[in-house]
Amino acid sequence: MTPDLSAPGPLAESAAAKLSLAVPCARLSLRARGAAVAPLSAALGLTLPERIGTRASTAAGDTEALRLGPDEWVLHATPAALPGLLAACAALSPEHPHSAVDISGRELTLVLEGPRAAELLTLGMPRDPDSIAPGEGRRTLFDGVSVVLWREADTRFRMDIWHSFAPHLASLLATGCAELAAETA
Amino acid sequence: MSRFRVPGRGRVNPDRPVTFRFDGRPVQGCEGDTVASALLANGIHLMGRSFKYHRPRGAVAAGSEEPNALINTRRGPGRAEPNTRATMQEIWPGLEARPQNCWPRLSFDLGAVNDRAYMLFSAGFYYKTFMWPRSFWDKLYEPVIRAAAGLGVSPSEEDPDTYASRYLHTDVLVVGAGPAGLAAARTAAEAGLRVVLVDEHAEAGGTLLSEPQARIAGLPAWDWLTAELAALKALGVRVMTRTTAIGYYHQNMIGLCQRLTDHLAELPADTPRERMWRLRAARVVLAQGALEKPLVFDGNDRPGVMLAGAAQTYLHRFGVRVGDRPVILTSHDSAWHAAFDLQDAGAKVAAIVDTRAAPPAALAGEAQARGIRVLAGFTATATSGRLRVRSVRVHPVSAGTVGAGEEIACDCLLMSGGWTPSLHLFSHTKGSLAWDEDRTTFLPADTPEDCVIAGAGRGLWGIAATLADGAEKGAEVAASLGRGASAPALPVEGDRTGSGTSHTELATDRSPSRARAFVDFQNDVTAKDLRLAVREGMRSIEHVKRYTTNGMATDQGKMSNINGLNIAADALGRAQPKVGLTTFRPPYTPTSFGAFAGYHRGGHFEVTRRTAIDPLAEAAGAVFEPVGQWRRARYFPRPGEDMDTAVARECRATRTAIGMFDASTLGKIEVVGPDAVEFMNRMYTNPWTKLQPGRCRYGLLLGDDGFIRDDGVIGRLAHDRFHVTTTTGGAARVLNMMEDYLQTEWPELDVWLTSTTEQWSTIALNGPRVAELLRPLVEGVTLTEEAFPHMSVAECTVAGMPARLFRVSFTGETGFEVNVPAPMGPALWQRLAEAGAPLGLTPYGTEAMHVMRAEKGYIIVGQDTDGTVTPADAGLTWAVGKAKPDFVGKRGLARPDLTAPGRRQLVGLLTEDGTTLLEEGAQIVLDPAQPVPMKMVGHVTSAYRSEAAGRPIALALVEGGHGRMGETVHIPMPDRTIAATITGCVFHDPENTRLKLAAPGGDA
Amino acid sequence: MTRFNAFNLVRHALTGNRNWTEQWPDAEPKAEYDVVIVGAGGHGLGCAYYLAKEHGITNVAVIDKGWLGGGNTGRNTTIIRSNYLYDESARLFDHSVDLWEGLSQELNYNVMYSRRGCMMLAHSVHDIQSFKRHIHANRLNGVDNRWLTPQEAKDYCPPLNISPDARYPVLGAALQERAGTARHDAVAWGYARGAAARGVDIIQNCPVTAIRRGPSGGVIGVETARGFIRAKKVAVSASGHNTMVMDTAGVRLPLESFPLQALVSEPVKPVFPCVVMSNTVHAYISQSDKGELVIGSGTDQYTSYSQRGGLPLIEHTVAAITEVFPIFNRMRMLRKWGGIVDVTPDRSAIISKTPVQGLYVNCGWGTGGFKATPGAAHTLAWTVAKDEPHPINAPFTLERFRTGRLIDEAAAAAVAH
Amino acid sequence: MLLIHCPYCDETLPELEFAHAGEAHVARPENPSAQSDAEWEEFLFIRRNVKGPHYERWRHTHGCGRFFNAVRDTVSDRFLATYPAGAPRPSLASLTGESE
Repeated sequence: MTPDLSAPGPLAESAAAKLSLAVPCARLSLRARGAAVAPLSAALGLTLPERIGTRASTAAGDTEALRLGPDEWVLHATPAALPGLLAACAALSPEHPHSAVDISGRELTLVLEGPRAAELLTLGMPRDPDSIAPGEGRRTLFDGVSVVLWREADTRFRMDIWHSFAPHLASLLATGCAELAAETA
Repeated sequence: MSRFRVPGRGRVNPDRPVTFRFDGRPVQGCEGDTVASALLANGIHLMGRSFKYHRPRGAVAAGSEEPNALINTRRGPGRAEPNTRATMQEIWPGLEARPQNCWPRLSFDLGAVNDRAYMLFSAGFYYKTFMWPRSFWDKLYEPVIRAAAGLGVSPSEEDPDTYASRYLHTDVLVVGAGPAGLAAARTAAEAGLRVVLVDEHAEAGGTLLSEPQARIAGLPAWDWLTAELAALKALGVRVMTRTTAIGYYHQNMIGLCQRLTDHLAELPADTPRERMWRLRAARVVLAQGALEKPLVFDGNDRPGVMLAGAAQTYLHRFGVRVGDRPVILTSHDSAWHAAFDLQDAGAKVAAIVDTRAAPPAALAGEAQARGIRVLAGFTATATSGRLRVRSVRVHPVSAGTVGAGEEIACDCLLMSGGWTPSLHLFSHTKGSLAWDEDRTTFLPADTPEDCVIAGAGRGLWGIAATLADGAEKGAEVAASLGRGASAPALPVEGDRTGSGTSHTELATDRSPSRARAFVDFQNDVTAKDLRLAVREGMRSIEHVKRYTTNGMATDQGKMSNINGLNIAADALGRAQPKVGLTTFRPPYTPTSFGAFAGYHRGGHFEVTRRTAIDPLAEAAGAVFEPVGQWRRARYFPRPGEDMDTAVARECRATRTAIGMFDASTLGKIEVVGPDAVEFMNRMYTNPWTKLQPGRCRYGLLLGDDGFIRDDGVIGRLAHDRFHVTTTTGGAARVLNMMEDYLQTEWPELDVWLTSTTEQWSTIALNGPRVAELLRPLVEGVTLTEEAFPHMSVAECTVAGMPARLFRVSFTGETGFEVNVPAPMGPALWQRLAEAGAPLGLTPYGTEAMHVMRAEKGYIIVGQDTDGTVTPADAGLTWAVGKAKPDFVGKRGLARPDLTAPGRRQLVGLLTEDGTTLLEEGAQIVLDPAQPVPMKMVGHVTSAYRSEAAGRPIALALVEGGHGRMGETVHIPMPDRTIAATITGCVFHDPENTRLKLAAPGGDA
Repeated sequence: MTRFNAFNLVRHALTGNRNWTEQWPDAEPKAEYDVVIVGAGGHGLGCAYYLAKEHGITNVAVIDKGWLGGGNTGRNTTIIRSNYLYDESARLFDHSVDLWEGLSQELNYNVMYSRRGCMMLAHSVHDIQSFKRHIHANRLNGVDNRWLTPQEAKDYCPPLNISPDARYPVLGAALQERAGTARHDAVAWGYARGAAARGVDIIQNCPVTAIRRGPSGGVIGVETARGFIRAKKVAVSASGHNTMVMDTAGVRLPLESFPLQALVSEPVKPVFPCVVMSNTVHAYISQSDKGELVIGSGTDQYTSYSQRGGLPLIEHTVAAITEVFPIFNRMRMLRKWGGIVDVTPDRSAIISKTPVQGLYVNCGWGTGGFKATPGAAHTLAWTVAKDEPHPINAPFTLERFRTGRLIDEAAAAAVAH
Repeated sequence: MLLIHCPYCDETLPELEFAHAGEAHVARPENPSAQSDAEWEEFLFIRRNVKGPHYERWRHTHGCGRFFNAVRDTVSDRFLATYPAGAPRPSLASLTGESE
């Protein structure tokens, strides 16, 4: 049961959970530390969050940053916003050392939602889904693969996956949608 | 109604008869029965045969500790499994249960001839014989031994069922849903904690299911149980039945195997057969209860000889009277109640034989009131009956002397040697045990895990005591998690507490060496086997276990360990705690492989990574090969082509027109930051400082031991930005290694690493007409030799797509690699294919890539190197920046043996007949006439048929190879020896003229 | 020592097996020995046996902190093979196989050496190249090993799945017919009995707490839980615990100790005729005389002496087995256990003199020590007796880690031992 | 499966997110070329292989990506402490609560 990931839209759905492929977005890996962080925040128009796992958005809402590590953020943005973000970063070099790398092509995002979406994650995620509060996110593991998980709400998650791993994970998640539904039935 | 079913008893549903097959015949039971209870209801005790002596056996227990009643269960094609416990398998209409380890049939088994010669098959007999003549072991003895061993028959078909796994996090896990577990779960849940309660049986309740006479908090036990389960549900407790805690792993991780369909007649959709839960609990309460010990005496293994507690369970839980004329043989009070209950259920108890001289008067009084004969201070020395016990021989014992025997007729013999806590899971934690002299058993002591034991598992007895202890432990656990909890005492009426004594073998008047007193039923280990082991110098309990196989049967010693220990300790003349218990190992009960594998089967066994372009290759009929986690197109056969033909065509097209290759799997790392060049200087052997933005260089990566780890072309995009490529298989490893050095050794460097392997689809275009193809498609770079020479990189657009264009070649032809954002890869591939078609563009796979790179002498790390090759060995000294003060591997390279003469060096090899293709891996010698073992001087690392060279070519690592140019070496093959000449590594266009870019409009 | 044979078996059976005697006495330590061997596993006991039998050195004690054979000797998957790539390894392991073949008769103890053949599965082009390199090198070294097509592999081992659609299809296999398995405990017991009969003291439950060196720097004995024992020579063969023991003599080793897990299924009738190893999917399997499928797992990622090991690794190993042998999916795991293996950087062992006069070490066997038991014991005894290495173990020095002359089986072939 | 506290994420997480990375505090020498063969051997290969509290490195591979240090008892496999790379090694006495 390998879902077709060629176009955005629903992939699997049951009474327990629904799985869909999100519309593509622009993605940026941003790395910096110390004194460079504040200027980057200013340039990007959002306050780069301080605690690993927390998020911040621009006022316009077209860009959102999630802190993944002590010197690492991932930014999701509308495709239109990306050139501006890259340019804003580039303008800060070399005075404010950092690394901004476009990774828009690297990943896709699956959306997991529904009453048992959190439980769906337990098919492959060793950590406790409840340790990620709504509005937060983490890089973690799903079925042996590194993913970035964004918890949008109690019952809604986004999962960023490198392309080549996506069919494998989507297939397990689709299996899980059906299995969870059969379990409640 | 079956003959032994007791109306009004049990929790089975007599209105729902269920028919299944056993030993080829239909058997009727009720919904709620196990195979064992249904067979017993029909008076069938003979259920299996033992391992070594093939002795007839019946169920001795009623739970997962059953060693004897093992059956093959099946549900149509592919769904069969050996060694299923008849005591745990629930029946459903159509279930087929077959006996095992017998031929021609269960009731007449020729293998039982072993039983006649039992004296020969004493413990360890096989170590002492079967040695002569030597060749007979392989041909005769071992095959015979093997055929006799084993129990059931392995499945022979693929399993059509699915399996699942989950992670689960909770505050408290309670293992065992008997009174202690129920009370612990209730208390913890009321304190507001997340609680999971698991039980291996189909129903929660544990011992309560076998003790309906009790009243708890004023309610009959079963009503209280119903109410309690409802209360737990209301509190949000997750109660999981048919769920076995199989293993206790580090830091309160417990493996739970939940059986979902084996009890169902119809398999529901989307439902796995079993699910493995990897549960992590802040605290664990082990409330697994206690196991009843058999008594050890001659003939204690006949069908119909059973644990008294099991008989109670069959009566109360399943409504089955295990016999009409039972004899009770016990050293513990608990078995007396079995006698009473069976008598009340219509059996005629022939006698209660208690080994104790003075059992409690109250019990004796009750027996008297029921008219049951009591023999106190007696022993049993033998039983009779071939397929079912017919009588037991009992004797008074006074002052150690066994008096005259009496044969008592019976149709079942219910024994109890007392109870011992179930220590298995606790033992998995590496917890220590403390010897309890009163109970003659080990009790749990300290454990490194956050775990408590409640109830009978720590030696408590009776419903009131275990309920109270469970509640107390629940409160204790809650308190340790910062929650207050109250543990109300529940009044219990009709409770059955008791005590007993422990024995080694029961006293006998027969020669002990003739007694067949079984300790491990399944493995046919007798008490005298244990004593023989000790006599032969096996002093450690582990030696005794391994020498006799006591405790190594599929019940994992649940029935045999403590009796075995008591007997071994007695034989050794040492106290039990000085002898110690063998370690219990996971899983708690045998657990199907499928449950461990979970989802990881077939196509989902491991991830198969595919590039964005992969579907196009598949559509083009490519043949793929696995490379690490990836699958890559190996060649693109046209109808009728084999690999050699296809590869030759792909090479020819590339060398004469254009070849197109999906190189997306190459690892890519973006190295960015002001210190990027310094970092590159430290990591790679090459110097990077002078590499200008827009230029590329071949980079070589060593380990600090000096050996080659990886290589790849590296482009400098900007002063502070490098586009590093790695081998396909090395991508993750190289990035991890770089991060390690950066974070740990050089944290001061302002540089960051980002994996961009999957950011880009990478299409390699090689061939004399490639410029013709690309010039119309590329914007932002002028594709001339001057403006964009070999080893250049630029950011531009290709076919309107944003691209990083590299001028590199791994074939020796004019070459480009176009990187576009991964999702655009397929569009670019198609566009190039269309635009290139008139120019002769041909897709090629990894095999043609390998041929063409070998023709140019380019190495493949991992094929031409193997982790013991230095840059000098590989002829790559030019890539080592000798002037640099340091780089990873520089010091390693200076070690004596890495600079010593005679190292194996990479050279070319041409077979002297000009036609023979060498085999990769073939070994090279200088003197083909020498005898075996030969002195080998190297091996062939790569070998291909080469049209470009006009003959087969090969690369090889040869001792001192660089100094042997032109010499002849020999490759001895099984059928002949091949002579080859050592050459340089470049077989095609040594002057690199073909790398040049044809001028626009010029001839290709 | 009562000879073990069918005649005596019958004779003792007729007397109720009451007259068998101890296979080895439980010795009290003497004040002094010519040689003290630390570690009563197969290697240590075998060394004592060969010291007594072949070198006439019988004033020997083998001392163990626990019971004999209780370390990796009793915790492995009993695979025996010698199809190693490098000449040095092939010679050492083939020497071992030579000794295995006659070991039951040599020791008058049936160690059940079962010549079942060992098949190593190739799942990729890289595997094919690597295994062919092994096969050719083995052939020229006189070591049996040959290539099988997938169908030939299936004919040799019928449960094998050779579907080309498998996630890791079987592309062929390297078969060493001379390889096999043996009964692990019997090896330790057989050597113990043979050594004891020749005068060797076997001292169990006596931890060695330190190696003592004299004023000249050479070894003078060992400190134990039962006091100081003087010794002219000390050989250390304590597998997972080698580092601690050698530390006390001031000799630091290039070792790390990892947990290694293995498991068995419930016993079934003969279904699996050989040994199969797959390094790509990380699994190896055989069937014991008792009928259990014996399955080896890999090492956990962290160093440890806990002998526990994690669930994920077992899940992976079992998944790998059912991937290659799908018919076993409904078989059940009976028991899994853990050992501690000491691993060198090049995954080859060290059988060597040390910088300390009179101190010898046998270590670093990683996951492959059982198969080497007779060969390691035999060459270690030679090294101890003559104070110089046997030609076969001469390359397995401590010094190679300094000079870089490694015997890198792992790097060379990506083959787990 | 162990539970590991990542000092950067300040979360205690399952071992599967982490990769073991060998003994800690084995610093690469400042000037490797000045090292003797024996010193270089020591750096490359000689390890303490402690039975008991062991200073070691882990990487939170499937998390924040950082290498960090830990003290783990190799007998019980329990972590006594984890701390960022570059931080000084905590004394055993402070971790085990024993005075030396």
